[in-house]
This record gives sequence, C-alpha cells and structure tokens, in this order.
Amino acid sequence: MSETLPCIEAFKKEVNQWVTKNKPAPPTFLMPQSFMEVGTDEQFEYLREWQEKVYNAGYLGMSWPTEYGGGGMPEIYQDVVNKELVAQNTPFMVNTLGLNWAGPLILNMGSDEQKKAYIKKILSTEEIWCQGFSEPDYGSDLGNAQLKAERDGSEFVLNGSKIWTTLATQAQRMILLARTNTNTESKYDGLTFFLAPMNVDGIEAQPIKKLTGEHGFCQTFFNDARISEDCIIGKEGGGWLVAMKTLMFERGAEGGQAGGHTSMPVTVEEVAELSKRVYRDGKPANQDPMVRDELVKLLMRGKAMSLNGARSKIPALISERPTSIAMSVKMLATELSKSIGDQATSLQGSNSLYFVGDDYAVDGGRWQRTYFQAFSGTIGGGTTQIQKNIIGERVLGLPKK
Amino acid sequence: MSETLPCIEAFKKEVNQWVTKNKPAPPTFLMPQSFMEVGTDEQFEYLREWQEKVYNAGYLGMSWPTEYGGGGMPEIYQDVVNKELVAQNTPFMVNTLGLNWAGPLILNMGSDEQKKAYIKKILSTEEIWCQGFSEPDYGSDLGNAQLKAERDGSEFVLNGSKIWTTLATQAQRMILLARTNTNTESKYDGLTFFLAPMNVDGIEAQPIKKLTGEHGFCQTFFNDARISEDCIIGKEGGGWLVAMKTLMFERGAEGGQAGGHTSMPVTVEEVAELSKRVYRDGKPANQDPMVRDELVKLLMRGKAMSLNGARSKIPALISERPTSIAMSVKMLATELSKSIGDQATSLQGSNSLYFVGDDYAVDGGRWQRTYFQAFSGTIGGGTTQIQKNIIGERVLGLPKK
Amino acid sequence: MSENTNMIKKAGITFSEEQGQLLEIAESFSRDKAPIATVRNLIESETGFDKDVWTEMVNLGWLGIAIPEEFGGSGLSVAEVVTIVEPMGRMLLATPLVSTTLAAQLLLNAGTTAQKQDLLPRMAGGAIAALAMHEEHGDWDISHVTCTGVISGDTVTLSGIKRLVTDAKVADTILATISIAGIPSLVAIDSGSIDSAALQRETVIDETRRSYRINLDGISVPATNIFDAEKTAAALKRYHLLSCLLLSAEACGGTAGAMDITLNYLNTRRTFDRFIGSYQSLKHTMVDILTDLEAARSFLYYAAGVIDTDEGEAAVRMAKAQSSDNFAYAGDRAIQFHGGFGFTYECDAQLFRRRAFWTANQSGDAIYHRKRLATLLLD
Amino acid sequence: MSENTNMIKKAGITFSEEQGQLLEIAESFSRDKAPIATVRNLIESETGFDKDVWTEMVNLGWLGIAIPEEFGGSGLSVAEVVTIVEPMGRMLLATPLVSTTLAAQLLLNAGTTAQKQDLLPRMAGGAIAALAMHEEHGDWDISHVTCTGVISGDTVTLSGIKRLVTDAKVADTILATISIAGIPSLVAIDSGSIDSAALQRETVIDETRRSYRINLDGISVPATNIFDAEKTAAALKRYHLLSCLLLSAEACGGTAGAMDITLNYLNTRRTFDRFIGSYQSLKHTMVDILTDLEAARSFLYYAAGVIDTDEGEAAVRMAKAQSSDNFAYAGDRAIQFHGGFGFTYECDAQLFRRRAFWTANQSGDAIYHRKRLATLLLD
Repeated sequence: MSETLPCIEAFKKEVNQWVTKNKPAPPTFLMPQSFMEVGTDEQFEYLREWQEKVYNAGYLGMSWPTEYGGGGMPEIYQDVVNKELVAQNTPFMVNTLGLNWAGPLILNMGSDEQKKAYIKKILSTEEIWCQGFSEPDYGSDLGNAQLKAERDGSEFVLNGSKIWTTLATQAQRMILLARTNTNTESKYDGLTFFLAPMNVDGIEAQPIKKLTGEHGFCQTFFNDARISEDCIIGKEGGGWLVAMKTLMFERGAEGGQAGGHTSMPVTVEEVAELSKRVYRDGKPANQDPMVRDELVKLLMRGKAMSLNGARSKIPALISERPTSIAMSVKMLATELSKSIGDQATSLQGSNSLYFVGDDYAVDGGRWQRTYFQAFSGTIGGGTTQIQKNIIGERVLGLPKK
Repeated sequence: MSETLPCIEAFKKEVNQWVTKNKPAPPTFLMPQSFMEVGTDEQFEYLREWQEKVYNAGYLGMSWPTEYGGGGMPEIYQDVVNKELVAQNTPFMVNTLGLNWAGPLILNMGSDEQKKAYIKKILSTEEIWCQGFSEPDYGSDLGNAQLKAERDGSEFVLNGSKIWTTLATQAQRMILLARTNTNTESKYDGLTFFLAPMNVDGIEAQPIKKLTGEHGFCQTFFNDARISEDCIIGKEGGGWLVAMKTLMFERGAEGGQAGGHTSMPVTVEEVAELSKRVYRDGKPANQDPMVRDELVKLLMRGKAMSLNGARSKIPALISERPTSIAMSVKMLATELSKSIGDQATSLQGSNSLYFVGDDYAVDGGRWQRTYFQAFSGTIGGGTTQIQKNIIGERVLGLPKK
Repeated sequence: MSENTNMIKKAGITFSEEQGQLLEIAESFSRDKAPIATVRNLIESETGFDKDVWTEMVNLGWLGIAIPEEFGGSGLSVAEVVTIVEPMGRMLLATPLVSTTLAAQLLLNAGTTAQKQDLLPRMAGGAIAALAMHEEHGDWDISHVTCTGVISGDTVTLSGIKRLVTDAKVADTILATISIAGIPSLVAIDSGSIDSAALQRETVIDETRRSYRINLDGISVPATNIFDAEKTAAALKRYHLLSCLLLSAEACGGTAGAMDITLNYLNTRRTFDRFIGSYQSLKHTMVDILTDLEAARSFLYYAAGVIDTDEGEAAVRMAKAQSSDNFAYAGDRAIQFHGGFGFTYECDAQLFRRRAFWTANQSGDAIYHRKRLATLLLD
Repeated sequence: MSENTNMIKKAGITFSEEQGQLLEIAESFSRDKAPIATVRNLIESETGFDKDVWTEMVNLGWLGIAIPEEFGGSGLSVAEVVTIVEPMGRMLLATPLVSTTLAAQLLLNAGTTAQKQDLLPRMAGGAIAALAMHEEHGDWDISHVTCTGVISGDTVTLSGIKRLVTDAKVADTILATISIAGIPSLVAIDSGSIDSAALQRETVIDETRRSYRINLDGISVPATNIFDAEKTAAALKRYHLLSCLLLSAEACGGTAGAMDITLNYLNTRRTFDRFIGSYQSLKHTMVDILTDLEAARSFLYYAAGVIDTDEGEAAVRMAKAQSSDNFAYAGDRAIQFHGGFGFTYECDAQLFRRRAFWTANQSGDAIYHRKRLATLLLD
C-alpha cells in the first residue's frame, strides 16, 4: 500500500483485479453461510487461508491503526474492498468474531498492551477468537451469567461453562463474561469481562452437533482454569458495560469493524431464480399458480425489509415509533431466512427429500440446510417469541404484566 | 295428532305434505340466521307466527308431556319433523331460548306449578323467553354475577343489569342468575336462579345496536324491580347448579329440547356454490387458482368438523384425549363462520362493497353480515383466546401459571 | 448464536421536503377535523362530509397539489397527495379528495386541451369530481366496460348503469368509462345533465362513504366531452395504479387507526386483575400488525416515489397487496380484542373493519395484485 | 351471545373391530420396540431397522393384513394397516412395512396370477419389497416415467436411473415403473439381478430411512415379470392414493410424537420462574397443532374407510394435504420451542421435523393435493 492515498477510482480497479486474480477456487464442500456454520477443519482451513491472503494484500483492517497492524487509511477504502468481495462472491472472513466484535472492542476500550498483543493477530488469523457469553441454563439472559471467576492473587480461577462458543475448538482467544463477585446488590455489578486465552489447563471446548448434523458450535468447560488479571478489559466488576458495548459492535450499531464480508446470506431472489430451474408437478416450479403466490409473498417480505432499511433513514417516516423497524429487524430477518429455506426446499418435488451430502441434492442441499440453520437466528439472541414481547412492550407500550 | 301412534313412514309423508303446504312465503327482509339476529318487529312477527303455526299443527314439543301442552310422543317423531323443517329450509323457531334452555330446565327441575305456568306458553309463543346471564363488566365470567337480588319478605328486589339479553324487548320471561347473598365463602354459593317476569316496574330492556347496524341484543336494567320468591327455580343460593344445568341444555350436552330447528347456518358448501355465480377478475370466481385453493381450505375445515363429530362417537379413536374434539367445537365452528363470511364476501370483486339493504348486494348482503355476525360466536361464551387457554390447560395439560 | 442472514440492502425511497411538510400538516388537520364523534355524526348526514372542512382543504391548496401550475395547481405530484391521504385514512376522514385528485390525473393524462383548461382549474379550486368506473360485473379491470356511448353528430348518447360512484350527488363533473364503438373511452359528464331520478344512493359496507348508481340511459353529452382516444388506454392504466396507491395510503392510515383504538383498549381494560394487553396472544398479534404496517408503509412511500418509473407497477401492487390484507386483519382483531363491546355498533372497531373491506375490494384485492406481481417478478 | 352457527353434520367414519384391536396392539408394540434411544441407534445402523422387530411384526401377521387369505394373508384391508402405521409413525419406528404393503397392493391390482402366487405369500411371510417410482425429474406423478424397458424375446432389458428407492438393499423384490413402448408399465425385479455397484445409498433428509438410487442399465428381467398391462394404469392410480393414505397415517402419528416431546418440555422447563408452557404464545400454538391433528385424524380414518369408493380420492387427498402441513408445523414448532437445545442434534425435535419433510414431499405436498381437490370439489 502506497504512503500517499491512491485515488478511489484507481483503487477500485486495483481491488477488482486483485480479487479476480486471487479469489480461491470453489470448494468441494458446501460453503457455510457464516462463521457459525464452520464445522470441519477443511472448511476452517480454506477460509482461514483466504482471510490471511486478503490481509497480506493489505485489504483487511485498512482503517485500523498502523501501529497495531492496520492500514491507517480512511474507511472508504475498506468499503470499496468489502463491496468487491461481496460482488465477486468470495468466501467470508472466518475470524468474524475477532474482526467485528473483539477487535473493535479492544481498540475502543483496551490498554495499549492489549492492542499490541491482539489486534494484528486478529487480522492475520494467527489468533482466532470465540465468545463466551451464553450459559446452558440461562440462554441469552446474560445478566445472569454464573461462570465463576475467583480472584487468587493476580490470577482468576474459572469454573463453569459457556455454550454456543462458536469456533472454540479452533480459537486461541475468547471474550468472556464471568462472575467475579456473587455478593453484589445488582447482579450486573458482579460481572467482569476477560480477554481469555484458550490454551490453558482446565479449559476444554467440546463441539456441539447441530440439528443439521454438522458441527459449528461448542460448549466450553472451565475447571479450575487459571488466567491472569491482565486479561481483564474495562474494570473488575465492570463487565456488564463492556458486554453491552460488545453487543453494539455485534449489531453494527457502532462502527470500527475490520472489514471483509462476514456472511453469505440467502436471498429471496435466489429462491425466485431456483423456481425456474426445479420442476414440480411436471413443470418448472415457477409456473404453478400457488407456488407463484407463495413466492410473491416471500419476495415481498424480502423487499419490505430492504425498504424498511431505506425508510428508517427518513426521520419524518419513522417519527411516531422511531425504534420500531430497528427492533424488529432481527426477528423478521431470521424468520425470513427460515421461510426461504422451507419454501426453496418445498419447490423441488420429490428431490426435496435429499440432504447435504448427496450428489443429487439440488444446490448441494443448501436450501434444506438453510431451513434448519435458520433456527439459530429464530432462537438465538432472544427467540422470536421473546422479541415479540419486547417489541410489544417497548415499541407499542403494552403492559408487561 | 291421533291417540294411537302413527307409523313412522306414514308420519314422514304427512309432515312433508304439511310443511310443503304451510311453510311461509320467503320474507322481504334478509332472513336472520338465528334468534340472536332478530332485530325488527317485522322479523319477529314473521317468525313468531311460524312457530305458532307449527305448534298448533302438533309439530313442536312433541315429546314434552301432554299435561303441560306437549305431545307426549317418542322423540323420534319430533326428529322426523326437525329434519323435514331443515330439509325444506323453513324459518327457525324464534322462541329458541324457551324451547331449548328454559323449557327443558323447567321440565327437569321446576315445580309442577312452574311447569303448568310456563311450558305451554313457550311452545305457543304466548311467552317469549330471554336470558340474563352475562353482565357488562364480567363478560362470560358467570360465577362473578353481581346483579343483586335482596330478599324483602316474600319478594326479591333486583338491582343491576344484564347484557346480551337477546329478544328482551319482545320477551315476557327471563331466566336470570342473580346474587342473593354477598357474604358467602365461595362466590358460587351466593347465586340464585329465577324465572323472572319482564313486565315489572323497574325492569327495562334497551336494544343494543350490533356492529352490523342491526338490533338483536339488549341490555336489561333492573332498578328496584320486585319479583316473587315463587320465581326461584332450584334453591335459594343454589343458582350456580341450575345455571350449569342450563348450559348443558344450551350446548345440547343434555337432551329434552322441544324441537324445531333453531338456526339457519351458513355452510362451506354454500360458499363453493356462490363461487360459481359471482365474477372476479373477469371470470367466475371458482376459476381463479388462488381462490380455488382458499375455497378448498375452507371446505376442508367444514368437512373436518363434521368428520370430527363422527369420529367422536368412536371411543377407540378419541381415547387419548376424549374431550379434545368436544371442547374445541365451539371455537372451530365460530371461527369457521367468520371465515365463511369473509371469504364469501371477498369472492365478489367490487360487488363485495355492498351491504345488507342494497338491492344489488349479492344474496342480499348475507355474506357481509355473516362475517360481522360471526363475532358473536368468536367473542361470546368465552372468546377464542379464552377457549385456547382452556383447551391448552384441560386437554393438553399445560400449566396455567 | 444470532446473526441476521439477510442483509438489509439499500433501496430507494425518495421523500421530498414538501411531503414532509404536508404529512405533518395533514396529521394535525385530520386529528382536529375528524375526532371520532364527528365521523359518526357525518355517517348520519346526507353528503357524508363537512363542506367547511372541504373548503379548508381547498384553501390549503390540497386539491391542486398534483395539478400543474398552468392549470391553477401547485405542480407537485401524487406522491405529495399520499402524505395527505394517509393521515386522513387514520382518522376515517372521508372527503372527495381522492376521487377529485384521480379525476384530475385522468384529465392530465388523456384530456383534451380544452377539457384541461376548463376542468382542471375548477378542480384545483374545489369543484368535486366523481368517477364512474364500476359496473354490474364487479370486475376490477376498468377497461372491461359495458356501458356504451353512441356518437351522433356533436353529441354522445350514453346508456347503461354505473355503480359505486362515490360522491356522485355532490360532484360537479363525473368522469365515466364508456364503450364507444367497442373501445373503452372516457367521457366527462356535467352533473347538471344527470336527472336526479337517475341517481340512486347505494347501501355500502363503509358507512362513511356516499355511493350511488347512475342510470346513464337517456343522458347525452357533447362529443367534445370525450377524452383523447389515443391517450385513454394508457391513462386508464395509470389511473389504476394511482387509485391503488391512494387506496394503499388510506389503508395504511386506517391500519394505524385501528391499532390506536385497540392499543388504547388493551392498555386500559383489565380482566382477572391484569391489563388484557399483557396477554401474549393479544400482544404478539399487535406486534404482527405493527410489523406488517411498517412493511406496508415502506411499500407505500417507495411506490409513491417510483410510480411513474419502470418499477412503478410492481411497487404499487406490493403496496396495495400488503396494505389491503393488513388493514383487514387489524380491523378484524380490533373487533375481536374489544370483546363484547367490539360486537356493538358503538365500538369504533367496526368502522375500521368496514373501511378495510372498502379499500381492499376496490381496484383489486391482495390475491389479484399478487397474481400480477408474479408475472412481473417471476417470468 | 354464543351459538355454533355451523352444525355438526353426520358423516361416515367406519372403524372395524379389527382396526380397534390392531390400533391398541400397535400402540404398545411401537412404544416397546422404539424408544427414542433405539431410534437413534438405528440411525447409525446399516439397514435402519431391527431385523428382530421385523420378524416379530411378520409373526404378528402385519405384513399379510391386506393380502387375501388365498395368498397367505388375513384378508383384511389397508384400513387395518393404517392403524399400525399411525402408532409406528408416532415413535419414528422405521420398517419396510409400508413399502411391502404397497407393493402387495400393486400386485393384487395388476399382477398376473403367476406373479401373485409367487410373490404375495412371500411378502405375507416377511419378504421385503421396495418401490422404484421416483426419477430425476422429481415429479410426483408416477406415470411420468423415463426409465425404459425394451422387450426382446423373453426378456426385458431395462435402462435409466431410479431414485429414492427405500430399503432397496434389503429388498427381495423391487417393483419399478418402466416405460415400455412409451407406456408406463410395472415390472418386478428380483434383487438378485441387481449388481451391488448399481445400488448407491443416498443421503436423505430423514435419517431413519435408507434410500438408494438404482442404475437399471444392463439389468434384464424375464418378460413374465411385467405386470398385466391392462390393469397397470388403474393400479398406479390406486397406488398413489394408498401411498398418500399410509403417508398420512405416518404424518398423523409423527405429529402426535412431535407434540409429545414438545408438551413434555413445556411442562418441565422453566424461565423466570414460570413453566414455559404457561406462556400463551406457546400454549395457543400447541392448541392449534392439536386441533389440526384432530382434523387430520378424522380425515385419515374417514379416508381409510372410503378409499375404494367414489369419495376415496377426495378423502385421501384431504388427509394428505392436512397431515402434511400439520406435521411440518408441529416439527418446526418443536424445534423452536425447545430453544437452544432445539438447535442441537441431541434434541429429538429435529428427528420429527426431518420425518415431516419426508412424508410431506412424497406423493405430493399439500398444495399439490389441494389443487386436485379443487377439481374434485369446485368444478
């Protein structure tokens, strides 16, 4: 990367050429849609190599500070790269958690030592990050985290377990919310946020087999695992604030992510396209009047979501309930993903009976998997049912009790 | 009616001929579907005359005892008549409440004086009956009835109001659930059931205009109205039991009704038939693929209800949850009625914009009215939402709290 | 374990400064002029609307919004009219604004110069126009015309019956579709030429409306009242979309209105010591209605901006399909959730449900529009 | 203010004494033989079912229920088989009983006397039969056949690929649809004539199933293995309905099974100190599933009784349409209502949802059957 900033148009061309030349050959496996679906070493390594390559070319963390391994350039350059990576349908960045959550968090709240220690390795894939938020018995009720971190001199002794710790078997680091004090008046005050190493005695990640039959999540167990107090980010007892900050990064409500694209979503348009090339009832599926009607409803749901996004930028058109669209995005998007998988599967006549792994499965069984995988969204991060409670109470002002 | 019982086949023929000859000419108004929809004097008189005629011919109350005005015959004769009345699409019996609720109740629990005083007049329409169960603030929570009946010597002084007192403006009598004691341990023990006269100072029925714009329900107000203790049926303080018995008659769970048919329901088959003679989108509605699919779903709901009824008579096929079908009938039937009205209306293209009263409304606006009228079923007698709670708890055993 | 797999893609909703201003004004205007008691009083009235309110709307320039300045209007577009119709719909404020606006657009698109010069300034000034598009067959396709006109010299003699002509009795001009020599045509009928016996009031599901059937038999109008034949087909097509757009605006407003009364009830009515709004089955349903309304409003303002582009037809049909079903559902639930009170005429829920039937079953319901969307999007 | 405006009309469900007995026996048999741990063990197994259980079923006479006594069966009907398949479906007990039963019916309806005498007694005695009806096009119409057979002298030489042949590997006989001289025909293939390389195991959505594709190229069978040509079309039509009937039985059972595990979870799992089953959004959904299941079971037992009458086709299609959608929904909600645990392979909810895909997408899904019902009921 040159010291003087290249002009944008020239840069676009440069990136286009680089991506065209360097993007990896299509894999032999069915590509995961996001880092949460990476279930085999083969998938992981394919994706890790690609991230490393992008970083080495100077196309990742372009707006992060140079002293920690970033590019020190205006964000617009990373935006150009991101767009091109999506446009050319390249694989997503596997260290999603490092690039989008942990990295921005450390840059925002971490000490200089922490920045030096972690940021560059996030970009280069030298250290993969995972997250330790949810616990088996408390779902997404983070404030109730029970994993214990007891101070012993300058160390903390960890006991308990975290669930949905994506990529924990591959990861070197975990952002970890733990309870350092069980006697606080408010349960939130007893929490501390750690940047924890994974390679420690007493920390063991165990893959969870998902309903698709694939791996991709873990449960991580802590048995008298000892980590240094240097791992704390923020203050001891101040973990709740850090966690909330992290969630802001997760949701994209706050900027500072390293770039690259992070998921390869399914879209309603792809289902419409699919309907032209699969047959049911003796004809291309898109010729059946009932299928057509169902597809139009699906296309409208997709279109409404993108239009909601556009409308939410026009204050006069969201003035009455300003948070309504934002608070329902997660629910609508995840339910839509499930419907996409369901409908796209059902289009295929008896061929819908195949699954990922069969040579003859339509699109490698992608649609069947999309359906099942979508439950991670309709359940995780607060189920659709909980979302409706929240929207009803906070947006519509309906009584809790 | 002859003293020796006629043979059934001959009787069928006799009834057929009588009904053919005597059934009234079609009215100029849109026929109400049940006694709950009778909103004008014209409608009432048309229907009352018909019931009187049927009774005078010996075709009503045929199995009720002769000493109180009935026919004293086996039930099968009344069944024959009922079938013929339905088959020839004759008007329903307007004194529904007397024939189906109050009459069987009095025959079952009333004193001989009460039977002598009331039964014959129920059949002949000399006395029309209404019911006073629900109250404005307590909906269908009958156990909470608050209308006060204070004893004063051999009289009771009534204060309060009852709602949904159908035909109260036409009625001479009311079956009335009132609170005679406010200090009982259980709220149920303070209730007494009266056979109350309506023509008493301090009782005033006020018609309620329904959402269709028609009348047909009333609210009845009681201001220091005095009735005799002779009006009690059952025991003072024993009203809850009598009320439950009455509901058994209402629901047809216990027999003894006087006969005649009591409503002219809309059926899914009629909607299918309608779809052939109304146009939408330039063609008969039954040729639109989407309309067809919606109609098939509707027909299936109707068919499922009738098949459920048949299946519920086969113990082996309802053994796991014996009350399931019975407890959901009300909910399913009333929701189906609403869907029938909604779909039948929507079939009609721009002609669906008409309403009852317009010469050009399809079928006199019957379908539009059916839709709105159906809310009496989805709301009254426990809303669909309450029904689901009850079914969830009692049939599926899900926890209340 | 959470990630939105469907990215929000950027998509274009344009919203002008004028739209913003008009929306705000129309919201407070509608609230002021149409409290529910007023709406109910107007149901009992002869014309169904308040002449003074109409005059105020005319004075605010609302009838001329989408009429070019040369014809006395302000030269904005129908997109600005949308911002007025939506708040009016919310308060069930019934006026001939929609029909007069649509009539002006028909004139602009297919009227002769003389017709435009004659009628448009009058409409901008508050002369009411009615639309006679519906016939006995009930078809939403307005090019399906059975009423006929026969030209003889300088006059056209009309025959047939038009139905569902709203505000015909107070209209200055009635624009009617007429088949002339087998071709769907448009003709302007001066209300003076219609005998009062030829006008018959209809009983319609939405009692805030005044609808009439017109017997055209024996009515003659000058042949110069016929619209430009070459432009008529295209004008009718655009009319259909504009009509759908404004009905969608009305439906979005109406959905919000039905929500308003329902939420108010859910937040005040108690059973078993709980506010009924705390029950999930009611709460979640209201959330479904909300998210559907958000979608409908997004379609609406998108369609308002692109109606005259390539995306226009699909955009408008999506708005109409979504808003029709939403409004019907919101109205249905409004009745149900009011319990016994909901079954009475006194409860306002029925007003919204009746209006929902009205808006859904004009110019095609959801099924009708989705069928055409399938052709646009899937073939 | 309550009255059912839709009377329950009497309608006919016939239910034989034998059905009652078999239903009871099959319920306890299925519970005994297929606890969920066993089901999961069998997923890991080669054949997907337990040979000993199969033998017990054979000994109970279940494979001969709908086979006439003259061919070694008990001479009852498929209606009695329904009462076995429903409880098996509830426990996800996978066996070749359905395919063997359907094969026997094909033989009865269109087999030659020699074929019947040869094969039916063996099937009644437990010889497994598989059905090769599906091809690459994915069409549910089994008369849409692209695999071909060419007769030359005494043999038919087959070619093409059959897909989704369940239990092909353990089958004694495979009945396949083959186009001979352009006409859909049926042929019995002795499993001995299929080279093991021609059989390829498939990965299917329902892991309790064993599905194979068969490459017919190079396989020859005696011409006497061809079914009676004159009876084949009718037999295939009846096969379609029988298949739908048994799939409906399986789906009804599966729906009940999905409900079982979900209700159990809702009654034991707590959040915020409440059993989650007390939340209305979950409770009401379970009630919807229940009432839909009641409808599906009514259709099922109605269809079982009338399948060979004029009402048969409509009855079966209603059963299939209703049960397919129900089961899918019950499975979907089973996963969702188990929360995070539902997302794991360890939770049994996914087993039911996978099975629901399997039953729904064989022999036509709900849309497919409703389309045909429209023709039967509306034209």
